[in-house]
Amino acid sequence: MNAVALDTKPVARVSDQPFFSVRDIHAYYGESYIVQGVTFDIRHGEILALLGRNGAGKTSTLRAIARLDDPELHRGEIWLDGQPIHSMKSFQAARAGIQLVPEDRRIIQGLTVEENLTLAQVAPGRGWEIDRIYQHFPRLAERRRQEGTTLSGGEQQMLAIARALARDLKLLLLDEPFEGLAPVIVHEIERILQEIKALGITSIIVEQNAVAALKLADRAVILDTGEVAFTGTAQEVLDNAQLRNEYLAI
Amino acid sequence: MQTNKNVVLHVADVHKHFGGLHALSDIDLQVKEGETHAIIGPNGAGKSTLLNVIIGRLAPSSGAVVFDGNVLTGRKPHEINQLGVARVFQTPEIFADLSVIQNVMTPAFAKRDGAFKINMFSAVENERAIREEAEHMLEDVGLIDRRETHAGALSRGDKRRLELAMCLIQKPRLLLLDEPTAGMSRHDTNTTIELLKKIKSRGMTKVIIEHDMHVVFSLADKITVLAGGRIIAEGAPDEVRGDQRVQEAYLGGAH
Amino acid sequence: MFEVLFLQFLNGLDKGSAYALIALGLTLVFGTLGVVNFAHGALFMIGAFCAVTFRQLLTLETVTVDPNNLSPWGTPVEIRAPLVQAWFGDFGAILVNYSVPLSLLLAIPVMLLIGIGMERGLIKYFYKRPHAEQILVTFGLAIVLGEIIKAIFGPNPIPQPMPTDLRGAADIGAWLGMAPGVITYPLWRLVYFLFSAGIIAAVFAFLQFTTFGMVVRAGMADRETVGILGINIDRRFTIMFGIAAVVAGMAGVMYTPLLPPNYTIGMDFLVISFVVVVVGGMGSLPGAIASGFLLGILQSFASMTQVKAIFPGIDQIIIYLVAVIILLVRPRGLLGRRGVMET
Amino acid sequence: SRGAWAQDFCNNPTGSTVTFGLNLPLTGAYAEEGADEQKAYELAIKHLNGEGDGGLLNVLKPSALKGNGILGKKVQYVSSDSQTKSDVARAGATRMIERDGAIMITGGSSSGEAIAVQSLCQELGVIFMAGLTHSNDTTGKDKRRYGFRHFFNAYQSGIAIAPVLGEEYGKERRAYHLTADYTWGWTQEESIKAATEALGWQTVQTVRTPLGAADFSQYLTPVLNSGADVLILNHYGNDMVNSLTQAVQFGMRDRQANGKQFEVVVPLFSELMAKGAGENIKGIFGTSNWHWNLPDEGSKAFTKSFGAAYGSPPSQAAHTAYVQALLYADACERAGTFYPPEVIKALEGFEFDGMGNGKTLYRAEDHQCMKSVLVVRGNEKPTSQFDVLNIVKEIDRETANYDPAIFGGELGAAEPVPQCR
Amino acid sequence: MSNFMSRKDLTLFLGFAAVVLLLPILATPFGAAYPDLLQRFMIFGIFAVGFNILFGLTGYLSFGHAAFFGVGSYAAMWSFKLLSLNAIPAILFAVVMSGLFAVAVGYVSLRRSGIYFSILTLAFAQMSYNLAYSVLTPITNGETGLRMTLSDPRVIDGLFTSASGAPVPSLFGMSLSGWNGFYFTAIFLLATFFLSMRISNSPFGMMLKGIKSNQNRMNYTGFNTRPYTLTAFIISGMLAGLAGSLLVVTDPLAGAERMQWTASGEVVLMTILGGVGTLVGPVIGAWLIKYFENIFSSFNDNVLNNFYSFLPDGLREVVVAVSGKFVGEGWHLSLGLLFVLIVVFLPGGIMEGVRRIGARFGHMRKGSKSSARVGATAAVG
Ligand SMILES: Nc1ncnc2c1ncn2[C@@H]1O[C@H](COP(=O)(O)OP(=O)(O)OP(=O)(O)O)[C@@H](O)[C@H]1O
Ligand SMILES: Nc1ncnc2c1ncn2[C@@H]1O[C@H](COP(=O)(O)OP(=O)(O)OP(=O)(O)O)[C@@H](O)[C@H]1O
Ligand SMILES: [Mg+2]
Ligand SMILES: [Mg+2]
Repeated sequence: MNAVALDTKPVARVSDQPFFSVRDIHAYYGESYIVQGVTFDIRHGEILALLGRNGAGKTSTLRAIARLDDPELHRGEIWLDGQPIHSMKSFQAARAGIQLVPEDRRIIQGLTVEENLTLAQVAPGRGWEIDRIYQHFPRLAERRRQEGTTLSGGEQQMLAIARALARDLKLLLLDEPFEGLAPVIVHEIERILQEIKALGITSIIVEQNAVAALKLADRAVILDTGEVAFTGTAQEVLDNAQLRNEYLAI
Repeated sequence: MQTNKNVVLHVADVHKHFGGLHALSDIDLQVKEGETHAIIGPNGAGKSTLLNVIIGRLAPSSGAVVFDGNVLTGRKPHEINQLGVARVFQTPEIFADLSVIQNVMTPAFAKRDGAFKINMFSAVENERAIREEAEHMLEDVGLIDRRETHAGALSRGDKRRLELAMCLIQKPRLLLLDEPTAGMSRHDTNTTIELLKKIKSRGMTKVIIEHDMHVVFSLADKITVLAGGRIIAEGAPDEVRGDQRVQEAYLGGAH
Repeated sequence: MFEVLFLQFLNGLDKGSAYALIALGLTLVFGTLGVVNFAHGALFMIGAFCAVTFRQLLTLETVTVDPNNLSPWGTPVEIRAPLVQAWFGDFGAILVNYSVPLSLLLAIPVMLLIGIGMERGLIKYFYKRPHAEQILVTFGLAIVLGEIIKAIFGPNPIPQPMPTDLRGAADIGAWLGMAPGVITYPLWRLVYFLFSAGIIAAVFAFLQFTTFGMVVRAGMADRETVGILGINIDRRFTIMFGIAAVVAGMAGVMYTPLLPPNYTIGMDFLVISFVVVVVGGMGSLPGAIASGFLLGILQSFASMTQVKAIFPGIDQIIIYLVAVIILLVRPRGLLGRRGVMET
Repeated sequence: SRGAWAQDFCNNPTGSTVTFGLNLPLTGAYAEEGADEQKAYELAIKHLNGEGDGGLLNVLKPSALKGNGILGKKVQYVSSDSQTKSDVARAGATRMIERDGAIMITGGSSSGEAIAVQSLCQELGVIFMAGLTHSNDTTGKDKRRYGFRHFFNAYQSGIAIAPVLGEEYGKERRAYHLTADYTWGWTQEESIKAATEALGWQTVQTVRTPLGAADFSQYLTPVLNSGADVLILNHYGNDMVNSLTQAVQFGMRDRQANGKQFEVVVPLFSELMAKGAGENIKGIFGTSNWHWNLPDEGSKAFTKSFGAAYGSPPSQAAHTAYVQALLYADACERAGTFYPPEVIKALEGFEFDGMGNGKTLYRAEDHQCMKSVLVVRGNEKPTSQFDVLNIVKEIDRETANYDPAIFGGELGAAEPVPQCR
Repeated sequence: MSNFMSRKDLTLFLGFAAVVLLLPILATPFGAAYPDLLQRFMIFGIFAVGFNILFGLTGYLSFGHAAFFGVGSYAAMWSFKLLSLNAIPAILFAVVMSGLFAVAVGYVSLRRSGIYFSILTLAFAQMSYNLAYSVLTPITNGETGLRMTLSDPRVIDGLFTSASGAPVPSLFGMSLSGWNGFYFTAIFLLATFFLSMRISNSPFGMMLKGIKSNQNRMNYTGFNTRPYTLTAFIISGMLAGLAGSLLVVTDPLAGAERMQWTASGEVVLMTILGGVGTLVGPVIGAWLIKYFENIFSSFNDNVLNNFYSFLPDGLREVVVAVSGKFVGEGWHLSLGLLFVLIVVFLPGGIMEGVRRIGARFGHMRKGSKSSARVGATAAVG
């Protein structure tokens, strides 16, 4: 499955030891070499903004972290809270506490809104109860019997996030959570993410709406053609004009 | 304002409901020649549904859609397209198994040869005119260097730009855009805006759904605001921006 | 006339239950997991040969030759003494007598192993592959399995007598208070009918009333996302495949008294079971079962001389004719789900 | 002299060997028949080459065979899998003729195959010695100058079985036919119908069943209340095995109808089919071309050398295959050449004895062997797994005889010999 | 030429033609160099290439193409019986008839897609087969198959000559059995190959690929997809009919089995084995399967004994016994294994395997980033 040997010996957690760290990962779609040695750390409870142009490799990086089949991870290590994610399959990574909210939401066809949520609670590791979710997303409550794929774009986005919250998560990966959302909803989601942050859930957020992302984030990583072009605090990015218009055009 | 211009698209009091849910209620909408008409509104307001009704993907429960004298309701999608209506979908619809350039050439053939033509004995690589046209198109959307890539392998944003190119190459008289810049990098969003402006100058009529206010206000001549399947406001950008209901229903205080 | 119609209806039910049972197994992997499994017939056949093997074990004999007494073809005459009877006496005789139903005990574990082995060893790698390649690999597998059986048991059919108590016909007419001997129907076919009804109900309950069914459906719609949600979908698929194999195998076992099995028996049922599943609608258990019965009953009535007198040869094509009509009237068969193998 | 036509015919053997082409169903439902035929041919070739115990070479009368091959050339064979399909059978035969230089084609397990290959051989100018084929057409409306059949046919089954049925079941019977819906089935139904009606039986109903209809229940139930008291199954191979098995399950054999015991008849079946039907064949009447426990010298000799070689008695398919091979070889010896027209002449009207069915005539008019036919019955208490049939009666050649004209057909010309390459 | 055929295509076509025409020599070491088999190579090559136009390009998997093959055979045979022994009218008649049949079946079946389409085509084929075998016997001569007889009218021939000797198909008097037959069929294979090459490189072909990839998008792009799919269906149906007619031209018998589902399945397997959607693949698949059927099945024990004669007796018996399981009556086994091995080790079929190996070498030369056509998007579904 993956090139890295399984390594189960628990790593003692020192306080300043990063909660989550990606060490020089290289990932391929079949022949094509896409993620070319990405490295970064996140401390517990932080939000990291992962930015970059279209095709920079953001989604691929998230997919690699979530241990999906492709892109295939050929080299590098991924550690979450002392667990060797790099030696897991996607379902194991999920049980270890990684939750990906994929870029096109991936609501499951043929299942109602509610089934989509219960599905998330089948595997061990429950998060929010469904009622609590409905409190936060009344619109989903209204549509609980509707087939998930017939929801409007924004509703689908909410469902996708809700689905992640339904699991007991340590690291939340958000791929363009604001895409296609009305400003009101954007605010709503921002609020939810603030809450999540308050709950001390560590997150990585990929977003084209860099301003919104950087408002939330503590730190930022900018990717360019599969490599890290910049690592630093969110503030540094906002301050560094040259950086902004080179990679973000803002 | 271009009030003197004649109406090309008329959505004549359309209703659409799914079971109990009223996705659209008495929508009456007129789009004028050469105008860029933006439809905004909260998620689930019914915007995509409206486009689906116009393009013939969904049949309205009542009411009709008239495009420049022709009733569109009840027509097949390909007929509607042949009348000169093209659409960019909210989730990109492309030919995942074809190369990027082929993706753009295909619609060009539809434009040139019509809905059905058996031309077996000309080789694609010798269709110079169409190929060059397609390449220009790809330059405009900035995908030229991915010409030969297998379209399924594009990133999300690139797929959007590809789909945009596929519609533009047909030079439709009416172009329907469902969130064309969603997920596009700011940089590409700006180029897309420029591109759409350029087309506007060529007099193409556009209906555009967008959540990105920056895009909306830099393109739209007229804005219709949907909420809960009804039109709650309509007018020039400034009027709409001012409108109280729009503020809370949609913009939510910001901007 | 009435009794004729009634008998044909019984035949319909009986045939229907046979089709439904075979289709049930197929629809688990084909309708639900979306694997075009041409090896399903082979599974049915292996089941049948579990019954054969079981009986052959029970009827093992000690062979002693008597050299000074030659058979007409010159080989010494063989004196055979059955073992099981020798050891268990009457009980042994009972075992032999009930070998067919008893061989279910052998078939279930064997089929489970074969099913799981097949899935883990081969099919697993083909979920994501184009259907074309699934066809090729499963068809190849079917041939190989058939040839192996042929190598072991030879190409000739091997009769499997049913338990003596279940031979002969039940006088259903008498039960319903008609004149005796008017409506009689073979006991074993009734047994078969009840048996399949039982299995169908069991599988049905398992998939409809547990989350398992939902999870598998979800997994088929989008394996990746189900994985993201922490579910080990591969294991579920394996289990599905195991169940399918067991169902197919049991159908095979119970069918042997009606149809002496040989290594081609699987292929004979393959086409029909595909038709049944698709007419029922992809991904729908109830659909598969309904269409099984529908086709069975129609086939029975179409075979009546009165009907054939009007439409010559109708019984040759009825199944396919009905299939065409249904698929034209209902785009996804009787109860098909949207988007399952429609492209 | 005969040297004149030295080169100008298909696959004229020039070397020290001559090749037979065996066209056998090695796969599919008839694979066991095929295997049995192949054994028989291998045995025959051994014997022709003077190896083994000589088998029937010693008993064939008259015989020109010398046990040194044919015309001094060692016999060898090539084989092909006919899959019991006409197309494939023809492809195989063509290969053996075009590529492997077969001088003669033989084998097969269905009339469809036999007729298809026989007409091919006519076109290519190669002699075809049919194996197992029972349809009247093979030597009737589809007969060919280059094709010869030793096996008996449906018409003779009828002639043979009718009197026995008359004795056993009486003249007051009402018969119900289930017939495989293709040419062979029809000819058999026709023949048996004619023969039984001549006895005074009535035919209640004749129903056509699809080939390979695994489950016959829907055809069997109407029999129960049809007023018939005999069920005649014109099925072969697995169709027969299944329909008989299921008929018995429907209680056909332990019911009364019209105050008589209900009976089932299977006009043609082989040992292999009998094995497949197991219990259910017991007491069932049918006909056979030959059976290993015939008392005559030829049958004994053949059974012995076959058993010695393969440890089991030969089936009727094996027997007919073996005999056909010998008869061809003998004809070549007598003709003194492999030149087909001469060999045909030698076979036509050839009368011989010692091959198991008493005095036998290869009839010139239709290339059908005229010989005795067996009426057999499923053995009630078999002593071994091979002992499934008992011979009830041997119908002699005169009785089994019929006028070749009744089936029409044309043999066509032997010359000019078509050139196969 | 070049205005509608690129240099690359030209070389491919010439290469293919060379191989086909040299088969009588190239096939010798494999024991396949005799007219009948090579004729079948050509005929089933045509069948598979035609099938690939529907399945490979348009993505519609028909499970009933044998029906068109059969119709072609019967039609040609009737033309031999009623009109003339000349092959040309027979072939034309066959192609027209199977074309008409394809219009009917295609028009109905193409209302559905995916597996539903497959089963519809299967149903039509099975009906044709069952009826041809039984009640249609007056037309098809059922089990025994349709053949020519001396007594057939043959009106056209009657005008010129009086028939003498066994009737055999001919081309204006030239016999078409043996090697003539091979070259005759070879010409048709080359023509078919050329056609399919043209189609897949033409805009029309691109539309078909578009339909395969995303039919929905095609509609919103302004294409009326139905006529496209129907055209593809008819073309492949007619080619199947052509193949069927050629089979009776070279081997004048039309049997019903060639319409059975197994025959439909065979052409599907041929195409997949060689590589769906590739140009040469289907031909290779067809050749491979026919080779197994005709040659592997012919290796009986004495052939093997000669083959292994160099081995010491004891060992030879063992070797013969073992390899005997895979040839002769065991040839099915090796065919089954072949299927499994090919699809496990050469995903995408033989041609795809060849392509990959080619790509591998390409890499070694320029180890740069290449965008191989892989990825979830393409694979899922
Ligand atoms: N399935 C695939 N097969 C091959 N290449 C792929 C595949 N998916 C993505 N790629 C390539 O990988 C590169 C990175 O893609 P990715 O989706 O990670 O970019 P991204 O940063 O998410 O862009 P966007 O902001 O548009 O979503 C792109 O060049 C894309 O073409
Ligand atoms: N097929 C359907 N069945 C039932 N309800 C539907 C269906 N399609 C859409 N809806 C409902 O209709 C409403 C309008 O959906 P629509 O997709 O038009 O919203 P939208 O304005 O495009 O939102 P967004 O901006 O998020 O895309 C939504 O509440 C959605 O749930
Ligand atoms: Mg992305
Ligand atoms: Mg929308």
